[in-house]
Amino acid sequence: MSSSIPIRPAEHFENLERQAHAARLGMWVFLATEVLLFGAAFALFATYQVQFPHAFKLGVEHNTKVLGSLNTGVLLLSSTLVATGVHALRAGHRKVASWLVTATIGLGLVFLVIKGIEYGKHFDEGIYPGGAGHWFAEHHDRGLAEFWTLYFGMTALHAIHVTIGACVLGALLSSILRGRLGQENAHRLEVGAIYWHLVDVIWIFLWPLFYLA
Amino acid sequence: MDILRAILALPSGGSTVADRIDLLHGFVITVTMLVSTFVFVTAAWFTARYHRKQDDQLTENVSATRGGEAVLIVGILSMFLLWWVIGFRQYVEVRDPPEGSEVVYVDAKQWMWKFAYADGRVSNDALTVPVGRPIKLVMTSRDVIHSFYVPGFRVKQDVLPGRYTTLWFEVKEPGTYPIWCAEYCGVSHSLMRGEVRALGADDYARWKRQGDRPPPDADCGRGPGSCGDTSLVEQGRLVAERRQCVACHTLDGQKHIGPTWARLYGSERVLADGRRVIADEGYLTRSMMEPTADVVAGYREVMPSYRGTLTAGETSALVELIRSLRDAPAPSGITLPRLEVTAASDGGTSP
Amino acid sequence: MSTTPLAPAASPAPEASHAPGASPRPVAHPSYLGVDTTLRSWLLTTDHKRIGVLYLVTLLATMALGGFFALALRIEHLTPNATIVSAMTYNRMFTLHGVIMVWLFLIPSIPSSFGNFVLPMMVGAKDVAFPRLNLLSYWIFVAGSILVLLSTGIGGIDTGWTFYPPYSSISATAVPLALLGVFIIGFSTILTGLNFIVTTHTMRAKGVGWMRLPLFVWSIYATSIIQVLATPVLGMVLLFVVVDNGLGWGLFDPARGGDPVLYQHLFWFYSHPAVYIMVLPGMGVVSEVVASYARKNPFSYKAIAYSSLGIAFVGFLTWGHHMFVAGMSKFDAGAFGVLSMLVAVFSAIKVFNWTWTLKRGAVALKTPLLYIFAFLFLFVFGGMTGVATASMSLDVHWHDTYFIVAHFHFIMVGGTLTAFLAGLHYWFPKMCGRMYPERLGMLSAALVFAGFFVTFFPQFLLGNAGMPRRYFNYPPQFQVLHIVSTVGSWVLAAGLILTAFYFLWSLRWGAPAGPNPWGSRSFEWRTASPPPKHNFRREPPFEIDPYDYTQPLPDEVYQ
Amino acid sequence: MSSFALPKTVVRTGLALFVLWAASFGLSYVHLGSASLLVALAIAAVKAALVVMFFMELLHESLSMKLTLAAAGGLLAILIGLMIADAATREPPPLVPPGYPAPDVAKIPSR
Repeated sequence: MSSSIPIRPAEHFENLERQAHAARLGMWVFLATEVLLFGAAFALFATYQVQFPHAFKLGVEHNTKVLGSLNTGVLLLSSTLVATGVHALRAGHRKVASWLVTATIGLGLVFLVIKGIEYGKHFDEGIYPGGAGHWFAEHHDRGLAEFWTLYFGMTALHAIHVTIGACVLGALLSSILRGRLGQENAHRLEVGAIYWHLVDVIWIFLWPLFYLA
Repeated sequence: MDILRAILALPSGGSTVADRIDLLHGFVITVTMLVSTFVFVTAAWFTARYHRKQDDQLTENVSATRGGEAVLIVGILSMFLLWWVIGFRQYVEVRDPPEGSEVVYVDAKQWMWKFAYADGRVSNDALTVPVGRPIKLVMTSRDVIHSFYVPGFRVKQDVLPGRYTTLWFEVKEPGTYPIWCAEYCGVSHSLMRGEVRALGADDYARWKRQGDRPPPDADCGRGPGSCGDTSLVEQGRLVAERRQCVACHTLDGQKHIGPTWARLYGSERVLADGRRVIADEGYLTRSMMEPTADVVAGYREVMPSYRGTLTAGETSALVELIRSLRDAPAPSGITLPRLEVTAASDGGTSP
Repeated sequence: MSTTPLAPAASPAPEASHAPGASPRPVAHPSYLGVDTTLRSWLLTTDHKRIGVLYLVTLLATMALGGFFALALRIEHLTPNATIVSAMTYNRMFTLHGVIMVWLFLIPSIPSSFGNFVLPMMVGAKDVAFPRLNLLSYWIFVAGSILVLLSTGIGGIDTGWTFYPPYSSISATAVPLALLGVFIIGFSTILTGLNFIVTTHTMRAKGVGWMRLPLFVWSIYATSIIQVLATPVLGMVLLFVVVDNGLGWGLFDPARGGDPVLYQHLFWFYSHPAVYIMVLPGMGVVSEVVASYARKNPFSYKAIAYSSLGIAFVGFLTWGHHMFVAGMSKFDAGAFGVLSMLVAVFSAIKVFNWTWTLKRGAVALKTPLLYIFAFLFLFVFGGMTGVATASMSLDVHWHDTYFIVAHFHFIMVGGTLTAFLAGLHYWFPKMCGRMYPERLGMLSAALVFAGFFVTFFPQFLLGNAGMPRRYFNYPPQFQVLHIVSTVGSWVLAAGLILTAFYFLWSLRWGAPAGPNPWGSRSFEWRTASPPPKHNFRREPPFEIDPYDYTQPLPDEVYQ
Repeated sequence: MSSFALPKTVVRTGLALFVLWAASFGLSYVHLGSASLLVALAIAAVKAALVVMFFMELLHESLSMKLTLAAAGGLLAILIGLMIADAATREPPPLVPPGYPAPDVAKIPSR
C-alpha cells in the first residue's frame, strides 16, 4: 500500500466534509443535465414511435438482440464492481479498490468492442444513419430511416459517454495508485462512480427500446 | 370598430371571424396600456411622495398582508383566464372548418403559392373565391416550412412539407386581400406573396366560366404610362411582377432560381440533356407553358406551368419584355438578387 | 476579442480608503484588482470577481457587435426595397443579430458578469464552489463565441436564430459551424449554472439562511435551475440539426418520415425558458436596486423569492405557445395556452411588490432607479402583450409578425438590457471603487428609454397591420412606421454610446466611491470597494438582515 | 489491515439487477403485443431505481440531490408527455382526391 499525502480542503472551503458535499451535489446537478440531454433524444424516439409503430417494430426485430443484451449484462456487472470499489476505498482498502476500478474500465472497453461489432454488422447489411445504404432499398416503411438515425445517434452518444466515464475512472485509478486518493477523500471516486452508474442507467433504458420490444 | 382598427393600425376585417377577434384585441390592449401606465405612475408618485430627505434616513419595515397578496393573485389570474377562455374558443373556431366548405388545395414552394380548385383549375399566387361561402384550404409544401397568412382575414397557418394542414375563412366583402408568407423560407421569403380575390356572386360565376382573365384595367395605374399608351414592354414588366416571375428570374443579368432574362433573347441555350436551342419566341412561350420540356443546364426543374394562367396578351407582353432586354448591359459581378417590388395592395381594398 | 479590452479594466487600482466616509487607515490588503496585474493573472484567474469582470468586458463587446447588426438592419428598412444590402446579406444579418444577442449577450449577460461578481459575496463566501470550473466556463464561452463569429467569415448563416428545419437542414450557409458554436456556449451556460446552484447550497456563511439571502441570489438560483435543465435539450436538438445539415442524417426531413414540428417542440422547450434565463436575473437586479434606493425592506420578501422559483418551473410548461399555428394539435395548443397564463401571474406579483416597496421608503432618484422605472413600464407592457399572445386567437394574427418582434424586444431590451444597465451603474462603484457621473447617467437613461420606445412601439403597429418579420422587401404603405423605428434606433444607440464613454472616463477620473456609496444593507456592500481578494477581510457581520433599514450599519463591517 | 468484506447492499442489488435482466430478456420472447414495450420499460425503471438508490446511494443523500433528480425526471416526463400528446391528438389527414399530389416531398437534396 503506497503512502498517502495529507489531504486538505481547498482554500475556499471550511472543511473537507463540506467540499465533499459540494462535489457530490455538483455531480448530481450535472447528472440532471445529462438526463435532459438524453431525454431530448428519448422524447424524439417516443414521438416517432407513436407516429410509426410498425416501422419501429421492424427496426427492433432486425437488431441483434443477443449482442445488445450481452452488453447490458456487461454494464450491469461493471456498475456492481465499481460500487464495490467505492466501498472498498471508503474502508481503506486501496488495493482492492484499484483492482475493482481496473475491472470496471476493462468491462467498459468490452462494451465498446461489442458495440463496434454491432456497428460493423449494420454497415455490412447496408444500414447507415440517415436512411442511407442498400438495406433501405428493400425496406420502405416510412419511419425506418428515423429509427436507424436515432439508433446510431443515441448509441453513439452513449458510447462517447462510456469512453468519457472510462477516462474519468482511469484518472481516478492513477490517483489511487499514486496515493493521492484514499479513505479521507474517497468522495472523489464516489463522484466518478456516480457518473459511471448514470451511463449504465441510460443504457438500461436504451436496451428495451432498441432491442427488446 | 373602424375607430378601433384605425388606432391599432389593423387592416379592415375581411372575414367573418375578424370582428370578434378584433374586439378581444381591443380589450386586451386597453388593459395592457392601463396596467403599465398605472404601474409607472404609481412608482413615480411613490418616488415623489417618499423622497429621501436626509442622507442617513432610516425606514420602518412595511410588509404585504396575506389577504392583499391573495386578492392580487386571484384577480390577475381570473383576468388572464378570461382572456384565455375567449381566445381559445375563437382559436378552435378559426382552426375547425365548418361542414360543407368549398375546398381549395394549396401547394407552397420557394417562393410561390399554387392553388388547385376542385374543378381541376390551377392558378399561381392568385386565389379566387366567392364571397359569403366558407373556403377550406388543404395545404402542403414542396420544400421547407411556409406560412399562409392573410392579415385581412386574421388567419394564419404554417404549411408543412410531408403533411397536410388546413385553414378556412369566409370572406364578407368582395375585394383583393394580400397573402404573405409568414414563416421565413429563404432568400426571397419577402417576395412570396399572393392575393385572395374575393368575387361577388355574379363575378364569381363569370370567373367560373371564363377563367383567370385579368380585369380590363389590370395593367392600369400601376406604373408609368396609363392603360392606353402603356407600351407592350412596360406591360410585360407589370405582368412579370404580378405573376411573380421576378421571384425567380432577374432582369439585370444576375443568376437566381431561374435564368436571367437579360441578353436571353436570341442567345443559344445549352439544355440539361445536352441539346442546344435558340431562345426565340417559340422557345420562350414553350418555356412558360411547359417549363420542364427544355430545362437549361445548371437549373432545377422547379418552374410550374403557366398554361391556363397567363392570357395570350400577357404572354406576348412577357416575350416583348424579354426581347427588349437582349442588349442589356453585362451583370456587374456575382451579387445576390435585388428585386424591386412595387406596392402590393393594402389589406381589403374594395374594387 | 476578449483580451484587448482588458486594459482599461485592469489599469485603475483605486485605493478604497481614500473615500471620505471610510476610516483613514492605510490599505493593508490590496483589492482584487491590485493583487496581481499581469495579463496572465487575469486570463488564468480563478477569482470569481475577476472572472465576472472578464465576462463583463467580453459581453459588452458582443453587445456592441449585435447592436451594430441591429442598426444596419434598421437602416436597411428605411426604404421598402434594397437600401444598403442585398436580400441574402439581410437574412444573414438578422440571423447573426439574433444569435449574437441571444447566446453571446443576453443569456450570459447578468448571471455570468454580475452573478459571478456579487453572488459569492452575497452568500458570504470566499469564492464559488468550483473556481477552476468557473474559469473553464469562461473560456468555453469564448471558444463558442469565436466559432459563431468564424461562421460569419465563411458564409454566415441565414436561417434565423430559431434554425427551423427543414430550411436549416438544406441551407448552404455555415449552419454546422454556427450551431456547434452555440452548442459549445451551452456547456458554458450549464457549468456556470451548476456552479451557482452548488455555491448557493453549500457555501453560505454562518448566519446566512435561505430566507436571508439577498433577492438577487434567489433570482440567479432560479435562473441556474433553468440553465442546467433546459440547455441540454437545446444541445441535443442542435446536434441533430448539425448532422442533418452536415451529413444528411435527415432526422427532421419529411421525405424520410421526419417531423419538423418535433424540432420546434424541443427547440422551444429550451428557448422559452431561455427567455426567463434572460429576464429573471434582471428581476433580481430590480429587487436589489429598488430596495437600496428606497432604503426599505421589500414589500414581500417571500413572494419575490418564491415567484422566482415559480417562474423557473412553470416557465418550462409553456413552450408550445410559440407553435399555435405551427401544425400542433388543438389539444396541445389549448393546454399550452392556459399554462402560459400561469407564468405571467408570478411576474405580476413581482411587479406589484417592487412598486409597493417604494411606498413609505426614503427614495433617492439615481440613474439605476431611473432605469428601473423604464424597466417597470417596458416590462409590464412587454409582459402583458405576451399574455395577449397567449390569448390564442390573437396570436394567430400576430404570430411571426412585427408584433412579436416588438413584444420580445420589450422584454429583452426593455427588460433585460435596462436591468443590465441598472446593475452596471449600481455595481460599478463596487467593481472599480469609482463613481460614474450622475447627470450624464440620468441623461443617457432618458435617451435609452426614449430611443427604445420610439424604436419598438411602431413595430407593434406594424405587426397589427400584418407586416411579417424577416421581410427584406416590404409593401410601401409600411414605410413611415419603419422610418420612425429607424430614427428611434439612432437615439437608443446615442444613449448607449454616451454610457460607454462616461464609464470609460470614470474608470480613471471618476470620484472615489467609498465602500458603500448607496448606503445599502446588502451583503456585498459590507466590505471595501473594490473588495479584497477573498471578499471580506474578517468574518463579516451577517446578523443584520440584507434588507433591514431600521438601524444604521455599524462601521466595522467595512474594515 | 483486515481483509475486505463485500458490502451486502451492493451484492444484493447486483443480484437483483441480473435477475431482472434475465426476466426482461426472457419476456421479450413472449408475445405480449403492444404491452411488451411497456413491460420492458417498467422493468427498466425498476432496475434504474435500484442503481440510483443503492449504487449511487441517493437514498442516503440530502434532500437537495433528491430534488435535483426529481426535477430532471419530472421535466423529462412533461416534455415527453406533451410531445406525444401533440402527435397523438392531431387532426387526421384530410381526404385528398386522386391526382392531387401526395404530401411526400422530394427527398431533400444533400448539398
